[in-house]
Amino acid sequence: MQRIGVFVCWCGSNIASTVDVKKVAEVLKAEPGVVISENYQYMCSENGQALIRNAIKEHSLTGIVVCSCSPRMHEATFRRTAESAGLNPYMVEIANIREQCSWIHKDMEEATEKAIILGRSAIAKLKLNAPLTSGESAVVKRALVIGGGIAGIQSALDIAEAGFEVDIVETSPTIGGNMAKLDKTFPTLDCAACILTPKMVDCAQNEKIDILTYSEVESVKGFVGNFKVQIRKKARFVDEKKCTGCGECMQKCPSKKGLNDFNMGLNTRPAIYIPFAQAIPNVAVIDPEQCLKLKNGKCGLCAMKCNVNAIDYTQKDEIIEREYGAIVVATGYKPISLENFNEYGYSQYKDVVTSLELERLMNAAGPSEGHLVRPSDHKEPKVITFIQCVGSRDTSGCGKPYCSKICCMYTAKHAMLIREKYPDTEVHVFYIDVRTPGKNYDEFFRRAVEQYGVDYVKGMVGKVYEENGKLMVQGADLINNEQVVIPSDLVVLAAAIEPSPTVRKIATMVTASIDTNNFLTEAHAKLRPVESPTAGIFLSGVCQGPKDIPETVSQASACAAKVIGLLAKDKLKCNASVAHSDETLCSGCSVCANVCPYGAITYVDKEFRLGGGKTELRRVASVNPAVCQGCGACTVTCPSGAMDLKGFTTGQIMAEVDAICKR
Amino acid sequence: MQKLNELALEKAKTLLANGTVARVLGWKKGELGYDLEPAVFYSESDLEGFIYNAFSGANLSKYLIEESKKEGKVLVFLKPCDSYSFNQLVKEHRIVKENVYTVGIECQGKLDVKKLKEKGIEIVDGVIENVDDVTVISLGKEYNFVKEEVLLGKCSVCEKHLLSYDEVISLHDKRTPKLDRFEIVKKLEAMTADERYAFWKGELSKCIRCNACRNVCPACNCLKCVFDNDASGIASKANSDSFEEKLFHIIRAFHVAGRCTDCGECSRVCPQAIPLHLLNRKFISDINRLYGEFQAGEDDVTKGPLTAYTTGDAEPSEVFGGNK
Amino acid sequence: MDKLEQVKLVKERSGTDARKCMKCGKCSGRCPAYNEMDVKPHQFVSYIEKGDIDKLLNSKSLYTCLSCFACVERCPRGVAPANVIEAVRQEVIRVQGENKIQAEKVPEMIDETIPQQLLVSMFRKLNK
Amino acid sequence: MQEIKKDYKPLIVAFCCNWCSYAGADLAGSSRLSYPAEVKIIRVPCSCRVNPTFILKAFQRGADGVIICGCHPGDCHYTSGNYFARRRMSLLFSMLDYLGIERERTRVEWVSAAEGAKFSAVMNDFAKTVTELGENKRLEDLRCKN
Amino acid sequence: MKKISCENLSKLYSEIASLQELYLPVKESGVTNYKKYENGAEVDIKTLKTVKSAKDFFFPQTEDMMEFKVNGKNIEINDARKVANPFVIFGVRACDLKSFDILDKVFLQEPVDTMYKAKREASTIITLACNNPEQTCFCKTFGIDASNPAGDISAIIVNGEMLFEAKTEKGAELLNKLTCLEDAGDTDADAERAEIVKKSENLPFANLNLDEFKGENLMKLFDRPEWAELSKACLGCGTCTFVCPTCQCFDIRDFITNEGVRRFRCWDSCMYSEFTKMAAENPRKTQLQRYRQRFMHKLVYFPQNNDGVYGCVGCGRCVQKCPQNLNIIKVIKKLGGKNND
Repeated sequence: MQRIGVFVCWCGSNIASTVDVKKVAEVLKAEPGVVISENYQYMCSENGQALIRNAIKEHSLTGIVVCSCSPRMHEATFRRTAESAGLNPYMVEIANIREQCSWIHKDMEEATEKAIILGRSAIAKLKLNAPLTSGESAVVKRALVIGGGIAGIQSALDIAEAGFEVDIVETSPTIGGNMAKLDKTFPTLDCAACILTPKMVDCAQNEKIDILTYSEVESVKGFVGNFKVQIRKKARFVDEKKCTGCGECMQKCPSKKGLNDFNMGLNTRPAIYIPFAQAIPNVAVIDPEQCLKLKNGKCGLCAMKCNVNAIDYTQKDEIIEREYGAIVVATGYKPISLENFNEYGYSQYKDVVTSLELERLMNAAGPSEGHLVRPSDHKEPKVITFIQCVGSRDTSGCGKPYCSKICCMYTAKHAMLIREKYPDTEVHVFYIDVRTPGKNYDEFFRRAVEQYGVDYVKGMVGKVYEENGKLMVQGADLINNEQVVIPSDLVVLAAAIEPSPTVRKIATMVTASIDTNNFLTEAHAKLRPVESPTAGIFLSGVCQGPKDIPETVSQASACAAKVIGLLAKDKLKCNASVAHSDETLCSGCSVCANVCPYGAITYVDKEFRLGGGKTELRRVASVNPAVCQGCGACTVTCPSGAMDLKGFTTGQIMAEVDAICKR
Repeated sequence: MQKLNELALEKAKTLLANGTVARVLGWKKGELGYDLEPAVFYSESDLEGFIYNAFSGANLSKYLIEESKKEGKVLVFLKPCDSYSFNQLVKEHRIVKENVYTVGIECQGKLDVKKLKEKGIEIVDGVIENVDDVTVISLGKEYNFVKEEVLLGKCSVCEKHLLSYDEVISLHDKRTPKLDRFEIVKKLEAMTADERYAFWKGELSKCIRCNACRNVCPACNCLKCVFDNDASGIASKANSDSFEEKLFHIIRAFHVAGRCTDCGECSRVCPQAIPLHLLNRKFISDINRLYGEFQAGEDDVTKGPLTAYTTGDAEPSEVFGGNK
Repeated sequence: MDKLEQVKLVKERSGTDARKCMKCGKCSGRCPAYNEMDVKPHQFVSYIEKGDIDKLLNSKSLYTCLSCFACVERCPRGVAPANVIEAVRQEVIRVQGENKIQAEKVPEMIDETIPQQLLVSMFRKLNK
Repeated sequence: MQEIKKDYKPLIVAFCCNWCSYAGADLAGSSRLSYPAEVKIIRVPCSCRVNPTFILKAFQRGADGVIICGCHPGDCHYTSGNYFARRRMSLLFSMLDYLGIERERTRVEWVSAAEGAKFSAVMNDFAKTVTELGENKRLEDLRCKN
Repeated sequence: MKKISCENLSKLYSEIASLQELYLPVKESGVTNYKKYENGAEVDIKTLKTVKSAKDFFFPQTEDMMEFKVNGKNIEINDARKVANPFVIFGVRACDLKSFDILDKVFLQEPVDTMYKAKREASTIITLACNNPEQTCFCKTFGIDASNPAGDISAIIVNGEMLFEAKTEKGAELLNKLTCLEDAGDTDADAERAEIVKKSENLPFANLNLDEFKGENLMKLFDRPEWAELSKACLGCGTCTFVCPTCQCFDIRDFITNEGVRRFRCWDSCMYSEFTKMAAENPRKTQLQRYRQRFMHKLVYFPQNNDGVYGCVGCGRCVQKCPQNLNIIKVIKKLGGKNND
């Protein structure tokens, strides 16, 4: 006979204000099998947990039902509570009476009734629970970091620091990411290269870190602690081990008309190139679309010029297979395409640029070597107008509904830097709001206004048009209640940022969930912000949501800490909720293996007693509990019902259905 | 056609005699001329009861689950439709293929005893079968029928052909069916929901839950059916409520979906003449329409449509097609 | 009519949710008739949200708005200021005797450069 | 068409996958986006865990509508579970329709963990649809009704 | 004797139905079964054998027995047996009528099955002679006269008229109430009956030899090797048992309702693999054992315990309905004795 304890949580007023918690506890106490039913203000608090622990011991409970918040919130907490009182942690069921009841219903009577039904349903399920124990699997002590921007670099360095091996896979020929393109960084105005390049060098020199640039993740199989990953190392046509990065080849290459991605396409580069001077690895790469030798076989100048014979036109893509215990996704961001914003004339006028392009224009290593000139005629602009929120906070469908978070600060930075270097330049900024939460951020912005005299106009720009060689920026000045037109030489658009386009593919491969904006979803916004809901997958940097550099670096380190915590374990407790085949029912038909995404099901010939001394050899399914992740696909495909899922058995789910449908 | 019987008998005798097989799975003569029963023959004298004629409608493949596990090889005669079931069972590892000697045998459709009874024939003294017509001799009288009048429902729309076997006995090309297999399914789909409900209510309320459909079905080969297993939560012995009629037939059809070869045995054996094959055919027709043409049992390796998917599959909200 | 009712009607007819406005002013930044308007496009949205309809009913902007819908096109939040203006205008001209143009007087306004379309839309906008 | 009682409230069973839709329901809760209390959620690891018998069983027990919610195709936590669920439910729903059972009583929706608003909207809409259909008569079990 | 023209039978049905509930063979969705008479029903008295036999009236396929209402931790037990209202069955053939005797031996013996008894007493049975017995009929083997079944009222069709004769008081009472009937006067009933007897005599299985099926042969019969061959094709379905008018096995099962538990009984079949499943063991593991049980019961055990009355009435339903054409005739021919060919 089961002895069930029911614990109804008030969650302060979160539940208690709409659900009559005392009544719920009282009604559920009358359910067959329930021996004690309590209510308390905060079940998850130490006192609440103590109450549960005491009840388990005092009443020799065989299982408990906690009516509280979502199991996604505190199921683990209460399982630990139960375990500490000597109960199997899987003899705990949660009735979600907060997120799925008190928070969405207003009528007390209705909500209370529903809470009781949800409680009954949990009791019905619990009655069929069986104590579960989880198996164990070994952990591969190596991490994969997907993306070599500042997020990936920081995570990799921290993981390597703890003594674990890390591979960085980066699609472009160098690590560094977007940060490498920046000139200065807010709010301290130190040079991006000065703080980033030492970290890049650290990566290159760290024995534990293997950098795979110009590479892409091809497939991910396996599960936490045991991922099997295929990485495509694209042919770069230059032997990485031989190339010294002398740059001789770049000089000689006759095909020099390639757009320089690193400079946001503001100038050109040769077909064989090193993205920038401090690139890691400092190794050339040939753009096969542009190289004359690769395109039509005529040229080969670079190979002739190369002193170390590093050029290899026959190089092929290479597939590398490695095993990892953990995967960090750090795929970063890119500015959105501005094709939906014709009103700002980005595609019409050369002198309408994005902020990231401005970074390159102002960067000493950029196309104009740090002299701020406008792209059209290379003259110094005298009036510069910034437009904020281009595509951010846009629910019309043209842009992104979210705030890109970094634009207010970098625009203040740009305005300030311009006013400092070119004091006779007029700078206007059209803004909706200036958002500067962060240490020393608002002070920074105020400096731009107060110390550098940047003109902030509260209002948005309606259109940009050309008149007499000037870019006329027409917008509203909501404070002065007038429409203004500012003749400008350069217009800078703070384009919204979006997750890197590769993230969807990666998310699918690692089965991480993704939100409507293509940002990866964290397991919990507050409790598990750097983990994906998929075990073993961690999130670093902007792939999870817009972030500036300080935030990215701290998240990357947090992420590394989680990875280290995982890799430090020799064995992982497996999921206890795994499929299980009842061999007396299994006819070995193989349909279950056909639907198993993890290859967890194999078949064995097993001897069964038939009675009367006879035996029979029968083919039956066998589930590897270390590999099974507990999706349950097999249970439904099995016609005889031989396959069941522990923790979510057919019986349990049907009992829940029955309980819910009782009117 | 009578020649087929002689050839089959000859084949069985030879293979038994030369030790290729230890026994023969075939059809045995009955008491009324039409009541053939599946049987295993061990010797030449046993084979006196053997017959292959217009009443050899029973699908023998399911018996091989047991027979192929016994010692020695078993010879089986497989009509085209039976061989699809055979392949499907091999695919599901239910038949030990190495222990079976398969002989494909020509079939031009088998006769429906119920239809003959409606024509006044209660006992059969002899039958002369041609490709397109058949003459039945009963109590001294001869009755000639065009095949369509008296064929089993499953045979009148059969498009199946002989697959691959150890040997084949065939004298004529397969006759092409004159009816469309999905005609009635389409007709039902074209009805209103109320009309469909009324139709199925009439049919399914006849069900006496004798399990003949399930037990004869080669796809229903579970060691223990969920409906017999109290732990399954849906076990039941009788339709105590009209709900249970539906539950049983929906779940049964669902469990064999993508595995059902459309052999038609379910409808042949139903004592209450419920057109059960129309449920399976609905699934087949949906599968063909939504996921591409698929014939279960065409081979013994291809994954079934319910254990496969494509990322662009239709959404459940858009599967209803043209029906009302 | 009750003021509250009138505000509700205008909101309904405009089909726009003024609460979605984030007060960026892009509508006014884009408006080609901005300088002719006493109440600006963004203010229409703001006033209607606050329930202050009197200012709008008496506004000159009702007749200076070109109905070019640039404000609607540009709004990043899917708010439609022009629809609000249109809805308020309907409130005014639907009242008996509030037609702003008499058909008899049209011929004297016509010159060759006025497109037919303009006449039609003028009637639609200014008359019941 | 049956007559619908004035204060008729349907009973709706929603099977939600743990990773996306159940989290979406939680988000609807934490965003205070209401939907009728008649909707009761059963947590399953994945939409592919939903056996057709659960759905029929729910109807037998007195449910008037059953909805299955899973991750969007391509986003399944288990890679492919919802693809299998999609095929199974497509065929099952089509079969129910073929038997003349109101097709509006069953539904599959893909709701991600980020779509609290969608979850609430879907449940409101489904509850409305089922309310309009009235009591489930064609898949009921009289023994479960009093 | 009373009579009515066969053309006016619907008047008769309406009149009986206006007095009591009337059940009779009705063709629905292509098959004929006993149904409650309703206006416009397609009554089918041509078909000799309804798919399901007439035993359903007294021993229906499912039947509620009791109900447990669970309220919190309390359980309340209620009687769920239905009250049997008087009803009339029309068109019962001689074989089915005989089956009632056999069922009576089972259900009316102490302890009496109250559910069965109540319905049995509530019934008025109108039998109908078989003008055209079928080839699969072998009631004569069991000494049944298809031409003259009794019941409460016996009916026979002669020259396009249906003639009625009361056989019991209950029957006479009903017959007297029926205004649509007229007095029959002199009839050719006897001649028609003689004709039927002659037809029955000429049926292929009219005189099967049952000599071997005797109590003293029990063990010998049990061990006959032919059972293997006879049962080989058996699918283990319940068709034969469910269409059989004399099979009387049932199972008692619980259904969990929203309020508690409803306990009901329903037909079971000895052909089912789990028929004899018990906690420790299932003594009949093979289909051969189960198949043998069914026929040993009908032909040996039952007569042994019931003064030689066989548990078969020769209706031939199983002969027609077995999916794989196994049937009792094949068993009798193989094991019943000489001259069975």
